[in-house]
Amino acid sequence: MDLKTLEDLIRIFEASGLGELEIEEDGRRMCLKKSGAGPAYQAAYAPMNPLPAPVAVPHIPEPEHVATIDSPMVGTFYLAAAPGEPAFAAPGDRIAESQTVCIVEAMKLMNEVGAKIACIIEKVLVENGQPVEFGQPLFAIRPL
Amino acid sequence: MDLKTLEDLIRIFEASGLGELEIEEDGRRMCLKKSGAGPAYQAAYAPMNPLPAPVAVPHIPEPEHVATIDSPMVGTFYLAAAPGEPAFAAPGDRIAESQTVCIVEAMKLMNEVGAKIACIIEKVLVENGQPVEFGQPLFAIRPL
Amino acid sequence: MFRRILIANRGEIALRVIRACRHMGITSIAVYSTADQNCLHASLADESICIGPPQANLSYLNIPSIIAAAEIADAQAIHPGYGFLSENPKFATICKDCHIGFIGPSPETIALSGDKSVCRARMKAAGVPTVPGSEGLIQDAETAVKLAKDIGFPVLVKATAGGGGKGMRIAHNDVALQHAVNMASTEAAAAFGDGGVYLEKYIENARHVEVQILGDHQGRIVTLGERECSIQRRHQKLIEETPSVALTPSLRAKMMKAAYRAAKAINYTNAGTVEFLLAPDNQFYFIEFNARIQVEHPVTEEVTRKDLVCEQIRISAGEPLGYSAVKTEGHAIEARVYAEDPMQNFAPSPGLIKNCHLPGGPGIRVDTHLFTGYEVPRYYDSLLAKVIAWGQDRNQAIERLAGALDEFRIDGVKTTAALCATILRSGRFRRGDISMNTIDHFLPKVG
Amino acid sequence: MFRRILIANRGEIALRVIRACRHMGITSIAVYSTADQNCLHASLADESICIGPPQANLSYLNIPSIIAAAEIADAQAIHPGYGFLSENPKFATICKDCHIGFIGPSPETIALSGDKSVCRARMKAAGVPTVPGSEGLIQDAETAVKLAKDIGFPVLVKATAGGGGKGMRIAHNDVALQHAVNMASTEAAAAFGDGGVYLEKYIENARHVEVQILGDHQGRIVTLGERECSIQRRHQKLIEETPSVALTPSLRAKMMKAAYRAAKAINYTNAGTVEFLLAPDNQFYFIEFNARIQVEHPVTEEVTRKDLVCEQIRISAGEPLGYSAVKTEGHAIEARVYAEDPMQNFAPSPGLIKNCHLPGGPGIRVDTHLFTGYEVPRYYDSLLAKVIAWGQDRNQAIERLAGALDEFRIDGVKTTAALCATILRSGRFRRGDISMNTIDHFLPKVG
Repeated sequence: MDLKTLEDLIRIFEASGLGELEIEEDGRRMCLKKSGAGPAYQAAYAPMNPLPAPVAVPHIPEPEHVATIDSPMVGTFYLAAAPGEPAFAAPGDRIAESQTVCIVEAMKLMNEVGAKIACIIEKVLVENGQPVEFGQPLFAIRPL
Repeated sequence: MDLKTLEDLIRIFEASGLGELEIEEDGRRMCLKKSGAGPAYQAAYAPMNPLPAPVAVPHIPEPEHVATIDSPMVGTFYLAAAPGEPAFAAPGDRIAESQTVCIVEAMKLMNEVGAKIACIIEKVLVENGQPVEFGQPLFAIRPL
Repeated sequence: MFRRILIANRGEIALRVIRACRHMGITSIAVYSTADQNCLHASLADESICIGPPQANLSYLNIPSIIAAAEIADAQAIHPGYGFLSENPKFATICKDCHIGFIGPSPETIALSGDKSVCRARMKAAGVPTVPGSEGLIQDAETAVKLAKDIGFPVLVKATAGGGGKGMRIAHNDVALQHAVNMASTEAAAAFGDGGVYLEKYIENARHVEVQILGDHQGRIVTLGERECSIQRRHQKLIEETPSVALTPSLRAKMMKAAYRAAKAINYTNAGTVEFLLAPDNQFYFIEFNARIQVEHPVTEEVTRKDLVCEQIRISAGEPLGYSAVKTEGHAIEARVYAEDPMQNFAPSPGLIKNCHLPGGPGIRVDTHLFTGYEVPRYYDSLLAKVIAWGQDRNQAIERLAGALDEFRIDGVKTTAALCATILRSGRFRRGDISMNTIDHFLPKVG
Repeated sequence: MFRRILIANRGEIALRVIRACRHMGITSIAVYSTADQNCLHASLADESICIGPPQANLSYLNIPSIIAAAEIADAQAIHPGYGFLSENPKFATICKDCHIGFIGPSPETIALSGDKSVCRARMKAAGVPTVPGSEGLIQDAETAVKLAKDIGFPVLVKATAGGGGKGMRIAHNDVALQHAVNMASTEAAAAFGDGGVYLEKYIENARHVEVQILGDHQGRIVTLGERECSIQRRHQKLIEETPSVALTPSLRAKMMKAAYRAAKAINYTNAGTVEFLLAPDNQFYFIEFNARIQVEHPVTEEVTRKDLVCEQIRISAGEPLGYSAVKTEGHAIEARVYAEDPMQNFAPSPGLIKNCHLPGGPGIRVDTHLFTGYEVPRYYDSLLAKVIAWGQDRNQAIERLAGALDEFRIDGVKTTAALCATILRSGRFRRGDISMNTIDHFLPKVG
């Protein structure tokens, strides 16, 4: 494992709520633990009113697939560049790395969202013209 | 496993009610643990100001002996029935069950305190004339 | 002024008195039972003394233990809070005999206000309107029936030593009344050791409106406005507010005058409450004195900005009230959060508080002894917290209080918080269309 | 009136605005970064939208994301709180262009108050007393030295785009001044993208006294009394109170008049603060406008019983202020509880809150987003909570606040709570003998 990958792994782990992560692969074993993790405190405060689903933004569906393309910003989701134009991506499409799959509009700016990896689109998770939050999964994909 | 997949896996795991997830597959092993998984709440609230020792009442000493005779009420501790009288009990004394070992005065009433079991007095834990709380150990004893 | 005060109570009111002592630079001494050794009142007081085992009669109601604790702690006065020994004339007398200040009315006043039929007669004689009913105790069921026919059914049979809804029965006709007299008498004898009962006309759809009073040892009586406490469950208050929407300025002036006359007639000293029934026809009737600080005193504090507990302490120390009237501003409402299940007829719900998060923000006051990890004991009253909201007007107070109740988080026991929020937001409450029966609209119907 | 408001902030001020919306029947929409998804503002708002990753420049400072969130949530107005985008004229302009109400002053007012040397000149022209110093920006170190000799050392070099103590230097002589001008300019260029600096006489042992103002769109300006904020650490406020013990009634009247004139000169709208230095000789000097709601606004709320955030919303919706003066009662003090270590020069102390217990009781208000289990993030301001006490007089407010700070429990991070209690109880503070240097008496001496 190169240092870049390790760095990314650590970043992902830190951003997560996990206390411990152990990976064993090809005779290599790696164990990440957060400092101060322990049973001495209550880890999660489940708010009395659970995080309300915004009226304007449909609740993020439970991802059924492991891999997704997520929205890089809050805005309005469009599958095509303009009404009547063909969709950038549809289920079954084979997508190359960096290929545009949709647009998220914020402040009249059309932000093209590209695939981070080559993949096949399995499902479109958001309807055309719907508002999306930062980080909301837009497509379920199968990496190639 | 690529980082994207790992990231997704972490998200799924975090959203779940699981405390721990272990996957073993094709010679790869991965273990995820949530931080603070453990008792659902913090059991003990140690008050910010620990229970203050009353000025009037000396702090209850840590009992060094397993067996003690405790004060059955709040009041003033007397070793003898009156000034100049012999003490009811002293270290080394052999005490029968129900035998009076001291007096605790409350509201001018002299309450005789008896031993619950036959025993030998090892130590007197409170000075004559001192205030005592309910449940405060008065004598260290060795049961017979 | 006292330098050392012992607080003969527990829970939120003990904290309330400890805070008042702290603000006045007085050393506070808490007493606690072994069940309460981790309680906030024991840890936040300057000193604390264990006085007995969990059972109240062996600890918080145990007079010799409390007096002994006051003596060994060298306390110059005892604040009894509410409940426990607060309205026990014997305890007030013993304090006096032991030269310990009792922060409350005189033993005579406490004894009189505890004997409801005698008190009623005294008030009638003083020209304070009382509910039509018997002159003193009733001797037998036949006399009761005769009287009931005069004043008209339905009637209420009440124990002279009663309180908290115990020893109280409604009768709608002769047969029911005969039964009620016998039952109430037996119940009262068992509960209070005094089977004496008296008769009052039952006033339907009445409101409970009470007047806060303060009396000093120089003979001055001040009225501090009313509190409407009509929202009750099992004859115990749940939501209180001031001012009452039912009082016009002239009706309020009449009620304040009646309360003043009532307090003056018995030379009332310290803090107390004169309780009235307000009938739908705007007639009001004296019911009883509460000779102590009350649970709901904060609503009066919020609109008058007086600290009633500090006032009690000052009065007991012999200081005169420096004013004869108080200004009020805005509207205040209190919701009581009990460890009870409203869906199960308010059955107590003791247990461990796994997580407690208090509300806050503008206009919100919380009086509570709760903390995360607190074990609500089976032994004592189930009141967990009082949330009080002040608003420029009633509507703002309602919105603030309902919002605070939503934010209040108590995991581990059932509480009345959500019920209170529901009542506050209802059209019925908002309209002020409330009476002592209002709660029934918010509870599951009993088949 | 707006029906839907988006709150472009986090922490206690986001909660504060959510509560105000709730009290007014307005739907509140929170935005949050991925670091804040379990935060109270995200859960207590009626709706909430994730706007970006933890870094503020990608979330709470990201204008396109916030505008997009407001658009998809159909918000009619945005409340910016304090900090973040609250004093960003570009953001206020974009809101206007997008037909979204900005709950704050006009973009022009924000821009002017952000350019401190221009603002200073405007105030001087309007007859508001300003600290002796340069006319506009200083061009080079030589001009600075010449001017400093005229007005007398020590002098203060300040960045025109500065704030929060950044880009500010004291100089006691020529050499130090030359150095200070260069350093402050470089620092300001780096921090604010504008290296312009100006010169002011440094007033020793000055107090910081500010005036709360409200201005409506009908042209009315109301002053709501002063706040003394002399207790500061690193040029940031720690303890604030109203009224200031340093103002006599006539001095107060003069200061209110100056603040009114200052606000009127720039047609100020919405809530804001006019900040003054008060010298030991009772001369006071305008320093700057704060064109937003301030952290310490609750002390003004407690003595005036006005809800300033509701007032902001009403003003933005075009409603006129219905009054031209406000009454005040009593004394209010606020202590800021930061996640910082006072013994280590207020180094930030992020971490997990293992246990949080809020104080309560009479006269105590707590504004906080803390809860047990909250992780204090590294990304944002370290303010955890504000504890505000109201008292009939200053002494009662001090006792109540110090007691509440003792009761406040926060396990897991270092905080300024105990330091605040120590300062409040000190003879120096009780006597009101305070200035902007007072804090040094309570900190470990630096070798």
